[in-house]
This record gives sequence, structure tokens and C-alpha cells, in this order.
Amino acid sequence: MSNNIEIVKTTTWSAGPGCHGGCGVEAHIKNGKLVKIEGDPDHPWNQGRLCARALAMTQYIDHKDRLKKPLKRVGKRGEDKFEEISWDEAFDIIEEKMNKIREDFGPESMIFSMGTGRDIGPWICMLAYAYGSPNVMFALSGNACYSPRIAALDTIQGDYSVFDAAQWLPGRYDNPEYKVPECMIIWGYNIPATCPDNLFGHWIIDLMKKGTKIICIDPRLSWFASRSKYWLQIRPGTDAALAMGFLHVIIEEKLYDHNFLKKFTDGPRLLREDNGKLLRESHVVKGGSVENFVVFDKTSNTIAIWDTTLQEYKSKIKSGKTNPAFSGQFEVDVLGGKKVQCTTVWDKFCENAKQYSPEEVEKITFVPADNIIKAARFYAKSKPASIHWGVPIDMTPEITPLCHAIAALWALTGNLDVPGGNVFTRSAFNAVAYALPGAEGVIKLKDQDQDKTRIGRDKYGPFNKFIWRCQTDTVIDQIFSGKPYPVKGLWMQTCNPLSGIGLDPKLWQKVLGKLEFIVGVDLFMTPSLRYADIILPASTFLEKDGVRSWWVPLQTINKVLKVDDCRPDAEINFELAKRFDPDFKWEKLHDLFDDIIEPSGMNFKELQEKGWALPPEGHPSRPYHRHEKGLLRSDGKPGLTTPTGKFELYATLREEWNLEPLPYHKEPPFTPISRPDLAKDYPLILSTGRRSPVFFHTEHRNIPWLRELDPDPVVEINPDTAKENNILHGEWIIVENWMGKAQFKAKVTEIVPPWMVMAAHGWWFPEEKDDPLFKTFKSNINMLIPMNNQGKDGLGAPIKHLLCRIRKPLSNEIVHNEEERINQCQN
Amino acid sequence: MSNNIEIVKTTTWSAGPGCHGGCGVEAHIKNGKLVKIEGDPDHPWNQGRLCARALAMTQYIDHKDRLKKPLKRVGKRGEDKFEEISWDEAFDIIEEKMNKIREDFGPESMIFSMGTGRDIGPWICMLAYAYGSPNVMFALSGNACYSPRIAALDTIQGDYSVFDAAQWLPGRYDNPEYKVPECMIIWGYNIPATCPDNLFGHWIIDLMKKGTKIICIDPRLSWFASRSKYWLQIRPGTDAALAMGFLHVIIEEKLYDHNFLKKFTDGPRLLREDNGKLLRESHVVKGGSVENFVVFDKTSNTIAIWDTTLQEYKSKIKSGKTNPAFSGQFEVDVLGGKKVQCTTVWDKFCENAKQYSPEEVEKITFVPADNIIKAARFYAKSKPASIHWGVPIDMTPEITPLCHAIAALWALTGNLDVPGGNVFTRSAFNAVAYALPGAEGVIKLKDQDQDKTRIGRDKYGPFNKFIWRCQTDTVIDQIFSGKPYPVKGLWMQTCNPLSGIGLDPKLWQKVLGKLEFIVGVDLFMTPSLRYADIILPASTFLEKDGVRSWWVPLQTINKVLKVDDCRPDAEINFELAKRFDPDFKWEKLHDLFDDIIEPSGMNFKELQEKGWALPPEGHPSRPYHRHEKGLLRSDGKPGLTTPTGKFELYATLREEWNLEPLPYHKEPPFTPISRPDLAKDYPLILSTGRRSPVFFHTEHRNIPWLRELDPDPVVEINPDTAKENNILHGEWIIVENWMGKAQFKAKVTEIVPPWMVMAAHGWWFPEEKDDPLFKTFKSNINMLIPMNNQGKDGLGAPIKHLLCRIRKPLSNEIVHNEEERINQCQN
Amino acid sequence: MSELETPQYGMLIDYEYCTGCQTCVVACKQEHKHSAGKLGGVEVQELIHKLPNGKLYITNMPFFTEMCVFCVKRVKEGLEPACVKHCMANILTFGEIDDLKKEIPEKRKSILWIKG
Amino acid sequence: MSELETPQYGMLIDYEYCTGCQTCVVACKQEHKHSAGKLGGVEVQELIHKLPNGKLYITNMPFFTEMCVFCVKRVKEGLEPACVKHCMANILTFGEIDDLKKEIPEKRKSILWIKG
Repeated sequence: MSNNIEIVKTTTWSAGPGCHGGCGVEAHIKNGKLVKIEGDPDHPWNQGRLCARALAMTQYIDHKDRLKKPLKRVGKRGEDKFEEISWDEAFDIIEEKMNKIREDFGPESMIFSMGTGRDIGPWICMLAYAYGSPNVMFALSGNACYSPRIAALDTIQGDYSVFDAAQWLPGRYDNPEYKVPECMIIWGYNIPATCPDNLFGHWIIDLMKKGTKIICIDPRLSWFASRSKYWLQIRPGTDAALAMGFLHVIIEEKLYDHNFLKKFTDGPRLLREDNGKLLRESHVVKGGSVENFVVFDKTSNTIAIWDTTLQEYKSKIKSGKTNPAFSGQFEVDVLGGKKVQCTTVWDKFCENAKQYSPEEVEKITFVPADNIIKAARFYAKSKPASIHWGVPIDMTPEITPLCHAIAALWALTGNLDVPGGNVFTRSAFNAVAYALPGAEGVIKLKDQDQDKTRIGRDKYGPFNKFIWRCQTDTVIDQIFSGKPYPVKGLWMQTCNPLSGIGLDPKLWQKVLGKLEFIVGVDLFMTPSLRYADIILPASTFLEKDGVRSWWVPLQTINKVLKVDDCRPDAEINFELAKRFDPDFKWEKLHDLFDDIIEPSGMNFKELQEKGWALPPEGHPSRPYHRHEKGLLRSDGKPGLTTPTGKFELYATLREEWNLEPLPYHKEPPFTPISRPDLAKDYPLILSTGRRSPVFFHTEHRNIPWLRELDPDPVVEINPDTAKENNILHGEWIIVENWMGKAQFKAKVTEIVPPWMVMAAHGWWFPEEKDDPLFKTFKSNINMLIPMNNQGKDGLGAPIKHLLCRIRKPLSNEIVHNEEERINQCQN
Repeated sequence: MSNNIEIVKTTTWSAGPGCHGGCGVEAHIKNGKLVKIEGDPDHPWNQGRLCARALAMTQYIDHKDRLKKPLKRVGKRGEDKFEEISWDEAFDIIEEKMNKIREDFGPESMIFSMGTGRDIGPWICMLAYAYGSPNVMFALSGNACYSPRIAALDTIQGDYSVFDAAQWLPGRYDNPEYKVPECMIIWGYNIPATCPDNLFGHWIIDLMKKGTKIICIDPRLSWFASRSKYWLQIRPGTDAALAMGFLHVIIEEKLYDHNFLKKFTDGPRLLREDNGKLLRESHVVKGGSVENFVVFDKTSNTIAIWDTTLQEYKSKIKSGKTNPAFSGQFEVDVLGGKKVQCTTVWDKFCENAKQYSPEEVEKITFVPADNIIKAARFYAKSKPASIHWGVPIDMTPEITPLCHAIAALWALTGNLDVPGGNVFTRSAFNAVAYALPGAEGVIKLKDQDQDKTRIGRDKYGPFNKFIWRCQTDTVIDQIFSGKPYPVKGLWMQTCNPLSGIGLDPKLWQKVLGKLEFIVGVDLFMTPSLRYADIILPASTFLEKDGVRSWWVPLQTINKVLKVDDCRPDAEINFELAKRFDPDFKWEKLHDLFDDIIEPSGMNFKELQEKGWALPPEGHPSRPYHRHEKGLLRSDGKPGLTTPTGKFELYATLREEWNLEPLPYHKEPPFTPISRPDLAKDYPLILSTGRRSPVFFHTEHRNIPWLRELDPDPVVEINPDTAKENNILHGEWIIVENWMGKAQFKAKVTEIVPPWMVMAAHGWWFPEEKDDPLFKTFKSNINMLIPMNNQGKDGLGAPIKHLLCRIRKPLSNEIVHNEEERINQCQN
Repeated sequence: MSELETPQYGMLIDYEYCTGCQTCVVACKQEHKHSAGKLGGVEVQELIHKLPNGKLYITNMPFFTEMCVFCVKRVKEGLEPACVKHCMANILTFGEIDDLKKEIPEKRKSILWIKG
Repeated sequence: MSELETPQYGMLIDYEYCTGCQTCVVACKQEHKHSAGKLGGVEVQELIHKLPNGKLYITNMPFFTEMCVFCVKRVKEGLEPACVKHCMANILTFGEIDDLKKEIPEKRKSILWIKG
């Protein structure tokens, strides 16, 4: 290349852009330094595009504030007193301290915590499991990001599913297999923040250009909302009611897909009216299986048994095909001579939906009934249609019923695993780099018995079935209670609970103060790291090798440079894993990579040469119509991978967990409806976490090109509300409730409704170097959000719908160091 | 036309757009109503263009709040109690009351007041003069708008001059006679406010597109400033120092035009060192004229006499041409046997300029010396170059020395009356519709003796020589003192001193309360009208006939419609003039029009058919080089129309008036330099009167299309200053000084320097109908500006450079009725 | 994206000379009888930038909103759009793209707003 | 105004789809090593309008400042300008006007920023 610049291709995944990765990039390297980064035009994921955060990498890599040496704490917790040590010394101290904890309290007394998952997931599990602890923690209350949605869909439909933007197909949109959706529902997601859950956000723009019309569900006028055919300006926390309203319209107007209902749902299964539960073979047949279910066969005019193992009906009548009734009242003889009245799952499902008339839903959601009807019709009549949901879906305690209702929408409209619909998604080639809920990779606890001590596992069904993490709120409780066993140490890798992922950050401050040993691994000094005993400097994605198989494609991350003494997370953890586990399976990190991608038939080197790979036609990790073709199930039968093989309108696992098996809306814990007492003092709905295109959660406040584009923590306020509270655009104000307060710059804008304010999250001030905690409590909206409001299944948290008031500050209440910020912004 | 729409051509002049007029328009009339107005594409002035204010005429003409019937006051002064009366009754009352005043106190006890001149000037003079009063008043302190500049140029160069944008030439810029200026100095003028002193503002844009480079002198970053080659960000009130600095550079570097200096200036005239005055023929020759001057002739090595009457030298030596010395020390024998040391005007002029080195000027003006040098050079070397000055030139007490210095720039650089320079300007065809300073039209006092009572005439030289108005501050004093004669009545036509033209408006409120009889003539109810006894509803320019000869072209205004009982100002005044003057010269208004334009050789009807006319080549009212061709002077000799025939570097009239005859800078009365005592409490320079493109002074706040574009009274504040004062953009704040306070909306912007704020002027709130004075004192910046700071010649006022402080309001200090404003803005 | 058979209309904006006089805004409101307080077909943005030499630079930019119909009725009658006709700085030129190409100012950026 | 001999370059902006993601801004800063806090070649304006049907409408508009040189160096090397290459919504097309004409979106306004 000219000027001795070498162009190296790799894939983004975390540190740097900070995101969930997937973009092909070309790093321009000169004398071992990054001089420029660009999107890889050949890469099917981003097709040459690249976001602001990735494009700012040159300011990130060589940032003067990067951690470049291991540090050892020499002052008090939370003080800024550290001294540089060598890697060897750091590893020795860690080994000694953690071995001591393991010996004294057991390996489970050590928690391994991460921020949002990204590439850190596998390596933190690898270390925890090698050490022997099952307690890998995603530090957000109610684990309320992504895992809940995956767990919910695993429960209801066996596999997760995402909107189809032809990402599985060579040639993408031009592939003849693909169909552009006529309609897409964007449910709580704002595109300028770039990329949602392992999808490329602007694919949706690609589709809009090709004709896709948008239904946008958002309390806030996003750009999407203003470009949508229907914008449903929903009251936060009432999404389930809206989804039920959609189902109501679709059922009333018979807009559902009869074929899918008939073939792939549990609609005809009989429900006992005496206890509301499913009628099982074991109830009617002596020695019958509890896993087989009962339908009423219209052909034989009697019950028939669904054999879950065989995935077919055991008809009492040999001749004739079973024709199960989807509707009706049936009296069934059960063992013990009793007769029970039964109805069908479908009847019950419809009966529930019936309660959510558009008029009722308007009252709950604030969305005009007429718009609900029109939008539901438009979605149901569009073929194909898809739904993309954002993280607000997770951020409510009753997340599973909500997902259930939404999933029923795409299932019942026949949009599941069809081109342009919502398609089942698995790790490409089933090569699991990162064990998401329900998945199992090569990185495992050696002994499943070790998992029994996992915190929250026994308390919450999904944690025992799909989710291989501990339940975060329960961990915090246990840290203080010491019951059933003490928690002594914390491994905290790219995780900053004081500034972002921790709700009630003052509580987290106590947690960090209480633990005996904390290791922090990160790229920059953060408020939370100031509590660590040992700090290890990690690397950006450009400084490491890795593999990524989050959906498609299967990709390698390729090391293109090295920065000082920084080391990749995977290498750090690999090194320590070997120290803690004498039988550690892999010699070299690349051996582990080879194992991970083994299902693809390639080894790391081969894949690295290709760059990426898409699963071939007919592979179970590639759409479409896999439930029809028998590609989903390990037995090769048509059907889904739920416990019963069907899309479960009535969730059998929820029944098992003693939770409501059918979808419903329940008012969240802190709304003007559920808490009129609090609403008297705190009349505004507080929604948090509006995404910025230039930040990833708590990151990037120190990257000049990015910070200058979004310099201050902002709360969006409707002009009427601002006026009522005597607040001006651009003014620093106080947002507060019974939990605490934080200061924000008022952005007065009509994009939010008068009854809600939207506050940015993740704020700390890297420029406030004189404060050991970088003023992280100053503008941290989590100061107003309590922990411990997870749903009954341990999932979800009320992050998008609290209560607050806003006011002008008292004199001297506001602290703001604009000069430092400006210095920070400049370079 | 289609749809029965008739298109009628006419010319804008005042009420409606409110401005000084001149634009050709096409009024679209349907059933006698204005349905649209457009620019006349054939008109040489605006060439089809039209400004926002003119384009909003449909909202003006039929505005629901227009005065449509004469009103009689039935409540107290300042109360909103009026009843409708007929025109006859109104005229009868006026006649009776004003006759009583005339009988009891003399006609001079009645003041005839206008706002800014526009088309009202001739008709108000006509009425005053018919009534017998010389007291026509332009109600601004120090008459500080336009008249001072004209009077100053009349003093120095005999005729006024303006920048040349080919407005005299058929074909405009394409005319081969024309040259595009290489450089144009824009001195205190902001183009988006559209049209300055009877010129079309955007002509300057036309020139810029053709290559003219701009030097912009403005303390505020106007659009011009940002497009200029040199932006000199001057401290307000120091313009004379800057002009002297330019002269310094031009003289030092000999960049002046030797030919003009030699032929057309008074440079060689001898100045006596004993008294600093001109040496006159009467000093050296017994029986010599005081109007002839003395030079030192290098040919004869002795003095020679400039014969002002003959416009040539009377040389003592017959042979050889007089070759006057421009420089040197000369001892001259004067009558009485004394010898006096003399120097030349040019030497003295240069010596004065020498004191204004760029470094000195930087200290005074804040403009970097280097920029002064570069800009001066660029101006002086550009051929041609022109200067356009704005009203800030008038708005300082030492206006005449300032104009003197600036005029010396265009004169000494040879840019006077050259194509693309500053050209002498007169009413087209010398048809004087409106007697500006120095001009004389057909509308006159019948008896010049009547003029002797004109207030201020004897006090201030220019008022006796050029300016046919009373001196405003002196009038106000006299109203209270009753000396030398009482003032009893006020005719107040399109004049709103409480809201705009009146400095210290609370003083004006007292004035209005004190007078015995007030007639108000206007189009809408205003705060000031609430003090009138009789109110007469006037017309827009579309409702009247008229003639306009303000420079070029000579135009008619053509009546295109009628609105209710409204009557044109000219008709109202004509009607009353006939009642007051039994010998009134004209029968019909059109006879007067005919008289006015008689010098053009056309009558009104003929001109109306043509639409407009330009004076032909060789006419004294058409450029160029008229001083060389002998076209300026009535004697046909080359030279100027000053008392001495020369461009007077040393103003003989100023000597006569005992004022400094040479230009200089004097610090204005209220600046941080002149009043450090006040600056302690009021540290910011307050500049006022930033123009808005959608308002003309106090007008248009009630026109929805216009008000929505500039809804609130705004004060511009530098971000640093705002921060220092804890003031936010968009906040209502208090601007105050020792005179008073007013509330403004803060516009925080870098376009103003930290040491100055710029406040909008002319604010009242037509939407505040519940307040008899429409809250006119609330945001009236004149509350902070005193009267009675005119210069020594009665001219100028410190409107652009006062002192103030800004602060957040106390609770309840701010009153703002946004709902009413919004209603006002909507239609 | 397609080859259109009808001519491709555009509005060439030599915004370097836009003075922000608001004429276009009111011309449009008058022509289309848009109420005050409601969106008209054009508005003028004021942008203030600091150039590398430290100078502040004001750019005014007419922005044609969703309401702008390029004065289709006037254009059919052979007239210019109201904003074009009245622009005080003469910075707007309406026409077919091929014709407008010839009017592109030299040495400075301009905008062609395209009707599509 | 003249017939240029060199090709007339422009940037076609299908701004209807600009999401305001700020990619162009940072792409430009990286390419030209413009410091933060200093003017770069492009910035994104956000405009919010109320349409007659009462709906609020957000328009994002890349504005190319005085600093934009249309990435002359890249273009000479046959590359697209940095903002064009990276635009997440693919709304920017750089090229000669004659070529860009073919890319004008149907049925919606777009902008051709012209180099002049």
C-alpha cells in the first residue's frame, strides 16, 4: 500500500465501539499504529458502512488515559491511590487471594461480573468455571437486558427469533429467496443509536427504502416514529396491553394464519376449568405421560392424546386423521372417576384477548383505539411482516407475559421463519461462542453439581432452565445477608456498576465497599474500578483474536496491533484459568477457538482466512420454514423446540413454575396508576436510557469526537411541562424522586409527551479527574431507580417507567465543570 | 386576467411595509380586495423582488384591528375610551381646537410630529405650514436619523452622496457607464433588515456577486461581517477614531487622489495659527470679502486669493497660473500691520490625522491596528470603492465630525461622483417631494418670518441652514418650561413615541399628558394614540396616490383599493390645510402632485402612465463627474455646492457656528471610558436597534406572518457574558441602568462581543389588549436611554452606546403573556 | 431510482448569498395561504460556524419543507415559484436540472433541491 | 456562472432517510484529522416540523460546511468521500451531476450539493 500503510481486515466486537459487534472493518496500520479505520465494503453485515463510535477508534486506541499497566490499590477503596505492578505480580496476587477465598468459602463465594455481554461473556465464564464458580453475573437488576427476551421466547417457541433482513443469505436483499416485509413493527427502539441486539440497525433503513412501512411503538417521537405509517405513542410499561389489543383485533377480525394455528400451536389442547391447568395424558390415562397432552378430536368425537415424544396424535380410532377441536366446552373423564370441564387453549387465549378491546387498551396505554385497530390490521394483513423489539421490552418486571403476547402476534399471523418475517435464529453453524440463554457451548462448568450453588437458580424457573447467570438482585441481597453462603470476592470485567449498569448506585457503592477482594479489568479508569484491589488493562477489538457467532455470520476477530502492556480479556482470563484449573482443557487460546467453531467444519485459521462464513442451505442455523421441514428439532420431526414441540400459547414451563401460562398486562410497580400516592409528589413518568449514537452506555465520554456531539447529560421535557415547571431549554435542572436525585441539562422538545420525561443514562465525567469517583453520582439517573423489582420469574426491572418530578435547582445545588468538559471534548 | 383578478402596478412607500419605499409592486385585486401582492419584474429598483413586509400586505390591509373610523376620546388620557365619530365631526373638532390654540398662543404652539419620515414628511409640512406653524418635529432625540448625515454632508460637500449601484442608469449594472466597485465599506449596517436610507439593501448583494469585496465595520457579527474581506469589530461610538485611523494610513502611505485633493478641496487654504481659523481675504485686503480665502502661491511665492464668487484665484501676478502650496509654514501680513503664522488646511488636516495612528486607534476602537492598516489600504487602492453607512452614524452626539472624517475618505480617494463610488444624489429631476435637509420643494411656509419661531433654529447652526425641523430635545424642554412660548398642541401622525421613537418614554408619557390637544393619525391603535383627543384612520400605500422622488427614480404611487373609511395621510392633511389656510394654494391634491413633479416636464397623469422616470444624461440629478462638468452649481462652474465651492476639509460653516471645523473623535457621553463611575455598576455596553427583517421600528408586531418570525424582544448576549451573569439562552431577563429597566429574551450568541449586548427596539405588544398602553414600557429599551445628549450642533444621540447590566429577574418581576402572543402570531 | 420521463425539476440555491431576509418564507405563506403558526413550504436556517482562522461564519439556508410543492400551479402557468420570484438576494433558480446545471456558481458550494 | 470544462461534481443527499446517526461527522473528522471542538466538513441538522395533520416530523439534514473539500484526495484515488462511504443509511452519493441525475429518488425531495 502507499505510504507503507497496511490494511488489515477484522470484525468489530466490543471494546472500542463498545457494541455487540459484527461489522467488517479495514484497519489502516502504519508502523504498528492505527492511522485510520474504515468499513469493509466486502462485508455482508455492514457493507462498508461504519458508525461514529467505530470511526473514532484512532482517538480511542492511543487515548492518553488508557490503562496500560496492571495496578495495585495502595489507598482506601474508592480513593485514587494505585501503583503500577507487573502482569506477573498482578496474576500472583490474584491467584493467591482467589485461592484463599476458594479454600475458605468455596468457589461460589467469588462472583464474576460483566457489564452488557458482548465479547466478554465466554471469557468470563471460562475463568469462573475454571475457578469453579457458577456465579457469572450480568450486573443489571432483573438481568433486564436481552436475556429475558431470549428466555421468554425459549419458553414459548423454543428458539429465539429476530427480524429478517436477509442476513443469512448470500447477496443479502438481492437473494431471490428473500422477501421485503410490507410492514415492520418497531417496538421501543431508536435507530440512530445504531445497532440493537446483534443486528445492524440501519438494515431497517435499507428495508424502508425497499418499501417496508413502519408501525412505531414508542412514547417518544423518534425519527422512526416520524417516518412511520402508524406511530403509537404508548405510555411506558403498558406494552403488554397494547400487544393484547393487537391480538384482540386480529382474533376478532380473524386475521390470523389458520394453517400455523392448526399445525404449530398448542391451540386445541384442553385446559381444565377446575384448576386452569393443562389436561395431561397422565390425568386421563393410567400410566400416561405428564408430558403428553389431550385434545378433543372432532373426527372421533372424543379426546386424543398428543404424544410429545413422537410429535403426533395417538388417536383412539385407527382410521381417520385426528382433527382436534380448537374451540368448545368439553367434559372429560379423569382418573379417579371425576369429570372435569375443559376448554381449549385457543378458546382461553381468545377469551383473555377479548378483555383487551381497543377502547380498554386506549385507557391503559393512551394510544387511540382507532390507531390500535388500524395498526393491528395493517400488521396482520401485510405479508410478510416482522417485528423488531428493543430493550424496553426487557425493562419491565412482567417481561415474559409481554414477550408472550408479542410472539403470539408473529406466530399467529404466519410470520415465523418466513422470508422477511421473524425468523428463528441460532449461532451460525450452531458454533456457540457465547452461551446465550438456552444455548450450550464448549465452555462449561466441569461438574454440573457446581451449578447448584448458582444464586437465584432455585428461586426463579428460567434461571434453572435457560439462563446460566446468577440473578443479580438476589446476589446483592446475599452479599449483605451472607445467606445461604457468604460472597467474598468480585471479578469485575468491563463493568461499571456505579455509573451505568447498577441501579441504585449508592447501594452498589456499599457492595463494592463490603467485598474483600475485587479485580477490575477494563480499558480506562472508571468510578467502579476505584474500588478494585487489582486492575488489569484490557484491549480493544483491534488488539485481539476472537471468534463471533452471534447469529450470522461466523466471523473471526483478528489482532492487528498491540498497545503497550494491554492484554485481551480472553488472554487475561485464559492465563488465570490455567492457574486456577490444573486440568484446564486448552493449551492455547486458539485451541479453544478451534473447539468453538468446530461445528462449522473449519478451524480458526481457516475461518480467519475466509473472514466470515454463512451456514449453507439446509443447515438448521439458516432459515426458512425450518419448523415445517423438521430442521429445528434434534429428532428431525417438524415442529418447534419447546418442551411440547408447539408454539405454546399456553406456556407449559410457566405452568411448571407456577406462573401465569397465558399472556396478560399487569401495571408496573411505579406508575401513576399503580402508585397514585407517589404520583402526587412525583407526577411525571420518568423513562430512562434514550440511546445516543455516539455513546455505548457509560463509554466514550472521554472520546473527543464523540463527546462533542452529545456533551451533557440531557433530560427531554415537553414544552408544556417545562413551562409548568418554569424550566428553560438548556438549563441544568434537578430530576428527583423518593430514591434520590440527579442533575440534567433540560432539552425542551415536543418529541416527548407532557406526562413523561426521558433521561439519558450512563453518565459520569472522565474529565473530573480531581474526584476519585469522577462525579458519577451527579447525573446518574439510576440514583432514582430501585433494585429488587424484578418480575416473578426473576427477570425485568422498571427502568423505563418510574416516577419523578423536575425542578429548578436551589442555588449551589448544581455542580458543573464546563471547562473540564470542553477540554475533554477537544483534542 | 383569470379569475377576475386585476393586476395593478404601484410603488411602495410607507404604511404597509412601513419603509422608505421605492419598490415596484403588482397588486392583485379581486372585487376590490387585495388578494396578493408581488414584486414588479419590470421595475428597475427592485427588479421583481419584494421583502417579507411587503409580501405580508394581505394580512395588513384587512387586519381586524385596523382603525377604520375617526375616534374621539371620551375617557382620560391614556385610557382606552374612545367613540367613533364621522370624518366631518372629527375635522370640525380639530379645526375648532387648533384655531383656538392659534388664536390664543400663535400657530407655533402647535407641534406637528412624525415618526421616521417616509411619505408623511411632505403632508405634515403642508398642514403645519398651512396652519402657520414652522414646528414640524421628527420625534427622535437629536433628530438622530438621517437628517444629521445629510446636514453634515451638506456642510462639507454641499450635496449628499450615496453608494452607486447604477440606480440612475437605464439597464442598471449592465449599463456601460457603470463600474462595479472593487471594495465597499459597510459602516454600521445590516442587510437582512432590507433597505437603508432610500436605497435597496440587496443591491449590495448584487454587487458582491459581481465581485465587490466588503469591509464591514460593525461591533456585531452580521451576515455581512461574516462575508467580508475585513471585519472591523468596532467598539460602538468610536467610529470617528476609526475613520481618522483610515485617513492616517491613507495620508501616511500617500494613497489619496492628488488630483481631487488639488482641484476640489480646500487643502491649500491658509489657516491662522493665532486663532486656528481660516485666513480670509478680509484679513489681508482692505475691503476684501470674508467669503474669499487665502492660499500661498508657489508660482508667485506670495499669497493668492480664492474668489468664492468666481470660483477662481485672483493672482497678484498676471502671468503664470496660481500654484497653491498644500503644505508649509507661511508668515502673512494681515491688516493692522500684524504678521500671522499660517499653515495650510491640508497640513492641519494631516497633522490631526497623524494623532490617530493605527495603534492609538486600536486602543480606542478595539480594532486591531493591523486590520485597520490592511482595510484602509484595500479601500484606498480599490478603484472604484464606495462606502455605505447606516443609521449608527447618526446615533452618536458627535455625528458631524464623524461624517466629516468618512466623507474625507471617499473624497480623498477620488471616489466622489465616479461610477461605482459615492455619488452625489438629489431628488430625481430635482423634483422635491420631501424636503430633506438642504432641499427646497414646493411645500413651504408662506412667510419665512414664521420660521423664526421654529424651536432650536437659533440654537443650532444646521437647524438654521439645512434642517427645516425643530430640534426635538429642545421641544420637549420647552413643553415643560413654556419658554420662550408655550406649546399647547400636538399633531402626531404615524408616530408612536411611547414605543419607539421616543427615548426616555416615561418622559414622553408626561409630555402627552401635559398637552392640551393631541390629534393622532395612524393605521392601528398604538400606545401613544391612547393619549390623543382625536384619532384619524390613515391608509396604506395601496389606498392612495402619491409621488416619490427620493433620489431615483421619480415614481407615482397609485391608489388600487379603498378600505372602509380610512383616508390617505395626504388627503387628510390636504383637507385640513384648506380649512386652516383660506389662501391654500392648491384646489386638488393632484394639483400639488403636478407642482411637485413639474421640474420633470411631466404632470402626475403622464408620470403615472410611465410608472417611473430616470433623469436623462447631463441632468444635474444624474451622475457622474458633475463637479468636474459644472453640473452641480447653479453658476455652471466646476466645483461643489458648499459655501466655498470646494470639498471642505475645514468646514467653513462649522467655523461660523463656533464648532470644530476639522474632524476628530470625541468619546461619547456614556461609555466605560467616559463614565468609569457608571461602568462600575453597569459594565456592559448597551447597543440598541438591531434591525429585524420583518419589522419596521414599532410596526408589524400584529402581522401574524411577520410576528411569528421574530416573536419576542430579544437581547443578544455573548456566551461568556451570559455565563458570567448566569443567564441562559431563551430566558427572560432584565436589562437595566440608572435610567430604568426593560425585560428581554436572552439570545445567547457569539455574534456579539463579550463587552456589549444588543437589544431590539420598538417593542410593544398589540396582543395585550387589556392594557391601555399595550405593555409598551415592558420591553422598551428606550427606558434606558436619556434624552438631551445631542451633539453641539443639536444632532445625534447616544442610542448605540449606553451602559447597562443584565441580570436574572426577581420572582414575579417578569410579565409575559405568551398565549396572547401566540394568538397574535396565528391567523 | 428510475429514469423519469417527465423533466426533473430542481431548485438551485446559491446559499452563499442568502442573507436570511425571510422573503421566501412570507412569499410562500402568501402564495399558498398558509397560516402563521403553521408549517410553510420553506424556512431559513441560520448556522454559525467558527472557521479555522477563528472567524465566525454565518450561513443562511433556505430549507424546503414537506409542504413545498415547488409552486406547481405557478409553474404550470409559466411563472416561477413565489420564493424564487421574490428572493431579495436572487439566490434561487427553479427549472429543469439540465438547465440549472449551467447556472451552477463557480468556486462555491450550492444546493440543488430536487423534486424527485 | 460558466460552462465548466472539468466535470461538475455533486453530492446527492436522499435526506428523507437520514437518521442523524452522526457517522458522516466522525468519518470526516477522522479522514481530515479535524480536531474535536473545531468545525469539520459536515454536521447534521435536526429539524422538527409539525405537519398539517398535526404529526411532528423529524428531518435530519447533513450540511456540508465551508470545510468540506469533497474529499478531493480520496476522489482522485478513485475512492468515495469518507462520509459517503460510511453513511449508515446510504443516503449520500458522490459523483458527476450527470450520473447523479439517474439516482434521484422518485417522489421525494432530495438535495444535490454542488461543488461549483
